[in-house]
Amino acid sequence: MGDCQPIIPAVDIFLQQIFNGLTLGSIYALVALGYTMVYGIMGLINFAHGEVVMIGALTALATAKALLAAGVPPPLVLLLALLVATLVCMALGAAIERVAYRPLRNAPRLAPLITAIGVSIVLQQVAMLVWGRNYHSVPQLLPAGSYEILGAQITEVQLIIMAVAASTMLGLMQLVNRTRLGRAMRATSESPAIAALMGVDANRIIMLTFVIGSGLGALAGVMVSANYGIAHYHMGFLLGLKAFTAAVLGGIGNLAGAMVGGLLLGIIEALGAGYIGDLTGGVLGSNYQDVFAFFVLIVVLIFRPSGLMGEKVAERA
Amino acid sequence: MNSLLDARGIGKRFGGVQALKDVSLTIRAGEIYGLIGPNGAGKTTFFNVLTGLYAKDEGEVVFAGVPLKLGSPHEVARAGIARTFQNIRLFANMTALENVMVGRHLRTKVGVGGAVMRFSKAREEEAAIRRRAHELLRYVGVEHHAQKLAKNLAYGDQRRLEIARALATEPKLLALDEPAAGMNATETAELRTLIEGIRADGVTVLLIEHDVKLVMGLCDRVAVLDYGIKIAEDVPDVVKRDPQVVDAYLGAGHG
Amino acid sequence: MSPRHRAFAGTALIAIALAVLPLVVGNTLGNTWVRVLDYALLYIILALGLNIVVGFAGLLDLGYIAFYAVGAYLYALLASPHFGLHWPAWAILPLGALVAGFFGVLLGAPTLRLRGDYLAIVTLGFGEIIRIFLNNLNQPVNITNGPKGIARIDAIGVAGHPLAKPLEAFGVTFPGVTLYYYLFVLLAIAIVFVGIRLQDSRIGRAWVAIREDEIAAKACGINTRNVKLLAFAMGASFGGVAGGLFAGFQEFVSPESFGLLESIMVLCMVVLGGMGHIPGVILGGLLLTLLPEAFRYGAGPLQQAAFGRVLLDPESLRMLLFGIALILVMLYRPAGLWPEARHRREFAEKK
Amino acid sequence: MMGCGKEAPPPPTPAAAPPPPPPLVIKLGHAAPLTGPQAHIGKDNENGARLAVEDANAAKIKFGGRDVKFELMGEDDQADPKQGNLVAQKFVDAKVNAVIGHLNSGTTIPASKVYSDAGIPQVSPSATNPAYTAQGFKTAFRVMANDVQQGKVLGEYAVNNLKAKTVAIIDDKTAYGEGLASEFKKAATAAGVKVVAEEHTDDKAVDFAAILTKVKGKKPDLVFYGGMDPQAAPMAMQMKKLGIKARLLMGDGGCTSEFIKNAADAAEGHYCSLPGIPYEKMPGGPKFIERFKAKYGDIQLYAPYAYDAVMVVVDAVKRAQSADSARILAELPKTDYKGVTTTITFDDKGDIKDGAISLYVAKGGKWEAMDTIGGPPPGPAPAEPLAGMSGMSGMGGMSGMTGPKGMGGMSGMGSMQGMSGMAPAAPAKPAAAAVPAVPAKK
Amino acid sequence: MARALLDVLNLEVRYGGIMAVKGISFAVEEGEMVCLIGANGAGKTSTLKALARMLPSRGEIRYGAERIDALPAHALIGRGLALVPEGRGVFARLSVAENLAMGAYHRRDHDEVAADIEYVHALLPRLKERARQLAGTLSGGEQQMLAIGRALMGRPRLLLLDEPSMGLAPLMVEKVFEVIRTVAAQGVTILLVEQNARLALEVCSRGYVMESGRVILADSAANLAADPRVRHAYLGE
Ligand SMILES: Nc1ncnc2c1ncn2[C@@H]1O[C@H](COP(=O)(O)OP(=O)(O)OP(=O)(O)O)[C@@H](O)[C@H]1O
Ligand SMILES: Nc1ncnc2c1ncn2[C@@H]1O[C@H](COP(=O)(O)OP(=O)(O)OP(=O)(O)O)[C@@H](O)[C@H]1O
Ligand SMILES: [Mg+2]
Ligand SMILES: [Mg+2]
Repeated sequence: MGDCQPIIPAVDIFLQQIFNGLTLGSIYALVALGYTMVYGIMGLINFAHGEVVMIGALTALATAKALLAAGVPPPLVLLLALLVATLVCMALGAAIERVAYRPLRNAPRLAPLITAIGVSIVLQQVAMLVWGRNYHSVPQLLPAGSYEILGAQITEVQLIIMAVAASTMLGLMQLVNRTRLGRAMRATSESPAIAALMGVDANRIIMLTFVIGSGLGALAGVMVSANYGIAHYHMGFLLGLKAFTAAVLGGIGNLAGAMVGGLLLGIIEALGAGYIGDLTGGVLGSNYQDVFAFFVLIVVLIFRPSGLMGEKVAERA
Repeated sequence: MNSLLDARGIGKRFGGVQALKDVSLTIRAGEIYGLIGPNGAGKTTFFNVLTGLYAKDEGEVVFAGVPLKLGSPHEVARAGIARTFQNIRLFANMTALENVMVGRHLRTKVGVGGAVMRFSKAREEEAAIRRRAHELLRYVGVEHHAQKLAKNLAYGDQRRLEIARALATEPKLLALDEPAAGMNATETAELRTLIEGIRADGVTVLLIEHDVKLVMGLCDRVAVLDYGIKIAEDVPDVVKRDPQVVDAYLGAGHG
Repeated sequence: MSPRHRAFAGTALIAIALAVLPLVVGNTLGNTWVRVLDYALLYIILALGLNIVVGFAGLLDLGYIAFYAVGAYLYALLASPHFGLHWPAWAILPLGALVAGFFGVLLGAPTLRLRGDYLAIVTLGFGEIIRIFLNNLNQPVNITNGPKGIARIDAIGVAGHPLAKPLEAFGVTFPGVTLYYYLFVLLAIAIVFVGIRLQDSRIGRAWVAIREDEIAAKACGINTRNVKLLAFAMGASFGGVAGGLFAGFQEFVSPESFGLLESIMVLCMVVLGGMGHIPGVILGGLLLTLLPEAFRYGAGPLQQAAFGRVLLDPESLRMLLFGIALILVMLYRPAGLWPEARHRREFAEKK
Repeated sequence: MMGCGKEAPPPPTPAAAPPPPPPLVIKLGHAAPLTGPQAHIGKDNENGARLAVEDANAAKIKFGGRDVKFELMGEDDQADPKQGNLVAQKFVDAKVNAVIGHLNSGTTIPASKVYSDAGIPQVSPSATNPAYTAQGFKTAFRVMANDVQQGKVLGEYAVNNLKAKTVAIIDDKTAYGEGLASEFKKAATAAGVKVVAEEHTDDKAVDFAAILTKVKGKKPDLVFYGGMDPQAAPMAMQMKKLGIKARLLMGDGGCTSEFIKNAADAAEGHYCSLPGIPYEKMPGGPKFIERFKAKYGDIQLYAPYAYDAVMVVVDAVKRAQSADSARILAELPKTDYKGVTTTITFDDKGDIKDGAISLYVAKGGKWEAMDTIGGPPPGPAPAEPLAGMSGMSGMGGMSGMTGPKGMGGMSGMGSMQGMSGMAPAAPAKPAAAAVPAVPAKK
Repeated sequence: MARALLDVLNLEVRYGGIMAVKGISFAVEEGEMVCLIGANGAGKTSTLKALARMLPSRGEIRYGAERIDALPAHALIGRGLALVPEGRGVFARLSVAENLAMGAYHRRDHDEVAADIEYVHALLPRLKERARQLAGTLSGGEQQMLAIGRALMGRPRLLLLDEPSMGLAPLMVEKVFEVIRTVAAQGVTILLVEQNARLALEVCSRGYVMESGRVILADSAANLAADPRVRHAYLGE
């Protein structure tokens, strides 16, 4: 009797859960954008993207530590670390594309999936050799303040992450849908051979897409590690998986979909963890958070087989 | 004359495009029925609705006396309608022979148990499938390519193969979507012989084609679609002279 | 020799080789390698099951391991002190196939309309859901014993002899791992047989047709829904059998054995070996189980020999080499190590 | 930078004139995950074991004139039960004389069957699932308190010492985390605490905002976490961000320097427990830490237990005067060994007897020992100190016993016993660890 | 004598072991309109693809003063060589307008591009009507028009057309050929592959006949149309 909890959630807690979900969702979205970018052009699940994010985070961390030790002022450190990480990840993306994907452009569909898994294993092991097996704490470079809204806390880091995710998405949409380069990307995604007839150097475009996607990975890595204050060579895998799920939920290949899917997944997870227990009278708990998330995913896909924002397949019989 | 297919008030729209509007037509058993019209008139869409690949918006089809279950392609095929595709859709990585053997799926029934245990019945059925497939390949004239992968056949041979695969389902009505596209006059003439033979074997034919000479020479009756509406239906000689048809489709050159 | 005789002699030779293999391996390389072979056989059975779904029917399934889990837990629950049930393996294994097959349909039914990567992610989610349930169904009622797993599972018994116990026969002692090897080989052969027969049948052709062009397959009168569900069910039931064998062999199951990485590994076996091609898939399963073990033995000593000291952690090097191997194989043999050669088969038959 | 853990074996001592007989090699297997998310803890275990093997070799043990040489065979079980069994089989094939490991209960339990069948003694430094020793295998031992022992102490401590009236319990749904949490819950509710929330996460998660928010809404006095530091550290940080005032109480999984390092100022004030007695109070403790640090860097978690596990085997080998597994196995139950974590004796199941459990609080950027509950007192240094440790004998016993400066701790009965140098009488039940109002002073 | 705009010497194309084009030679003069006819599988498409560098080949391909057989496909449109591929190859998920824009991808003269769009719209009004529709949902004929329109957007000097009449309604065939004639009249050189041999020989000045990978006849269009072999094999008489 004393255990009786009000079913109507307290406003501050509910709002807090929404903030939690939005933050998590923005992180998923940021990573999902990288997936969707590459998928949109190549129809390839770049399984290694999660690891690129991880490399981005650890590179930025290493750079930041070195610079801080050298006495560089923190705001500059942040910029430089981000810059170095982005460059490293871009180079990495280019290398991955060149070595592991380009030779398989015309191979059976699952072949690049396997190389992607291979690349992902290699990156993890290399990261483990370079940065060791330990968890690393991330110095506070982003502003550390926080605000209280109706009893719920939101940190500046969280606000920054949401802003970065949203503006990245808008920027990418602009790029893909409005520019000549974007058009070439979409044309290449359908048929590199025909695009070549139009004068598009498909290799260049694909490489560029990869480089942009990987650069985004670095950005995502920095944001993630800043938010959680921790980085590790294994951090990319699960994050990548969740982000990929988000991308599919939103409609893979669709940039706005990545954002919507990410945010939705984040909020589902937060509300799921927060309220499943109360809603089921304690039978299910936060341990079923992922079940809940995947369940939503399955239901969404049953009714919208190409995701929330996914375009209808323009194929004709 | 008894009608084999009776389509009534078929309508289909794609977003803003009304691809078919209240299209009704009747095909009699044993005839070759032509469906012509300008590009984008809705001919292929009609096929797609008829064979269940697109969900219809309005209308119904009675086939061989029973209402056709639109929206369910395999049941349409079971009822006896087979088709070819405007952009050839073969099983690219299967051999020509296997393509036709797949066509026999519908009329055979060995299940998992039979397939694994290879009872004599299953073996006989498999042999019969193979025999029939070879016959059909010979019938359309590509038996010498039986073991080639479908994707490696020349365009014209792919079209014939598609017809053989369709025939393998033992259709009452064979619907051909531009079978002569990409063929030269000589090949088209051969195709004409083939289609006539198919009809002679008792299969009714529904033909979409832009080769006016072929259509007018081959078909018993012709319907004309324009912007999703049936604007004419009659024997070729009448249709050919219909001013509306000349205007919309044939152009002055064919009058 | 007539072709018939030759085929018979060939079969006999393979049979003898398979029978002698664990004895030779056990006595030269050690029982570890026999155990590795046991696992390889389990993976081969799994890969053959997944091959039906991915290789034949072209449906990308990333949650395949869930069926393995279903089979394994079914065995664990029905033959362990956990519920005090001790059913014989021969009752549980077929039941496992059935239940897993049912789960296959359960997964397949709602996902029929999905294509390619959407299907992949839904199956992945399904696999995770099963794992999460296994991990959590110890509350409020303890069904699976949660993360602690189920221990002291009964070993599989043949003719009253639990295979875990060494057996003296013909003056030789067969250790448990070897006995299991024989059981697994027999079952793997049965499953290969089923696979080959199915592939070469009306149903196998329908699967390939769907893989090649679903719309055309429909227009040919194939009930794609049923045929796809059949693929899911068949593949799943193979997985269920493998799971039961695993539980009996390992005598312990816990949810961590059924994670996403396992699904991915099995998929790698199928693709790397040669999708849709049974010998290729067997090769893939064998290689991907043996390779990491070989690296485990080789990584340290090889470095020692090459550089005079161990430069890189053998464990990281092992995984590193594994990753590189995956990439290289795919780069040089994009269709797999031993791909399907459909026309070759057809030609051979014609002669 | 290469993270290379292996050292060339120590160069053989320049031989004296008569060619010595070839040394008797005793092979010890060590299994832990060396790849994957737990690799850092696995490697830590292996390093602890390596240090022990070096020390054992440096002690120049001889049987009947023959040098005894210990060799460690380190294998990666990837925290996967299947790999665990493979590794076990490999040890059996390699005829190792004893096994140290595995790290996780999920690998330890299935592998224990393999060792039991082969008659090879197994000492796990870190598997805490009670089921491990409950299978009835004569070969299974562990040098760490199991979940029941630890959970019980923690539960009672939460009530009696931390004065919690309401707690929220979070676990990571692993065999370890959930096992500990459920034992904690049992003990805490028995002691009268109300559990206001039970939440779960997993051992790969980094985002706990949702469950912490829920916990926040329930306003517990204390939050118990059953899990490892990779989750605990971000959890502490997120608690701080969310403005949760309650403290964390964790088991050994969170009781690491990594937690403090990674959670930084968010670590302050949280509690954790480690089986055994604070290292600095054990005779070999400080020296061990120092030497380990010099060689491998910070201790991650269980390295001292792995060290002790090896030493327990070495000790049994010495007593058995044999490399034979069966003889070692016969000696192991008689173990009474003063390790770096605690004094180790086994009960008839193979569990550590009366395992002492110490509680720590994060203060000023490090874990400070507060109380030690239960367990035998750390006696004087071993009568026959191992050569590698000889330097420590001087600082044995009491010197390590001075209470932590500035701390109000040292209140547990166990430690009081220890301080008064009493014989290891019947250990005080942790429940009896009544809290003296005034900190005991020497 | 004016140098040929396109000069092909001993062109060979292989698919694995099969040789689809077996060492053919031919030339197209600047401003000329030449057709290539032949049965199914004769190797016409393979030839055009090789010219556009979509397939590896052996032998010499000279275009203007340059050898182009070592260039990548995307380098050709900038030199004025455009191909309307068999099966149209429109970008299905791009709108009609975007497809046209892709045709002018290599161009930087934005004002003239805009003018060319007007020109193409005037030529093929259906494309204007459907400017925002996804090209993948156009009917077959509409797609063919789009493919031609898109090639025109590249302002080609040499236009390779692979069966432009395939799938077109009669009125539309007339229209497309009218467009081709108009384009040719403006000085664009055209190499036309066409199954409708009658029509092809009507519009072109010269023609080559291919069979099983070889050129078996080369003559003026009028002579070819009168040749009994051609009449029998390709004109259905
Ligand atoms: N899946 C679709 N989505 C949107 N519009 C479509 C779709 N399929 C067809 N259409 C439109 O419907 C109209 C009719 O197309 P349909 O393919 O039936 O024409 P058709 O008569 O076969 O033409 P053609 O002779 O060129 O093949 C066209 O305007 C086409 O753009
Ligand atoms: N990708 C390929 N792989 C193997 N063989 C091919 C391939 N493409 C074409 N061929 C073969 O090359 C030969 C020439 O084909 P091509 O497409 O060039 O002929 P075509 O003259 O354009 O015929 P059509 O009038 O049917 O378009 C044919 O025999 C064909 O089967
Ligand atoms: Mg059409
Ligand atoms: Mg062609």
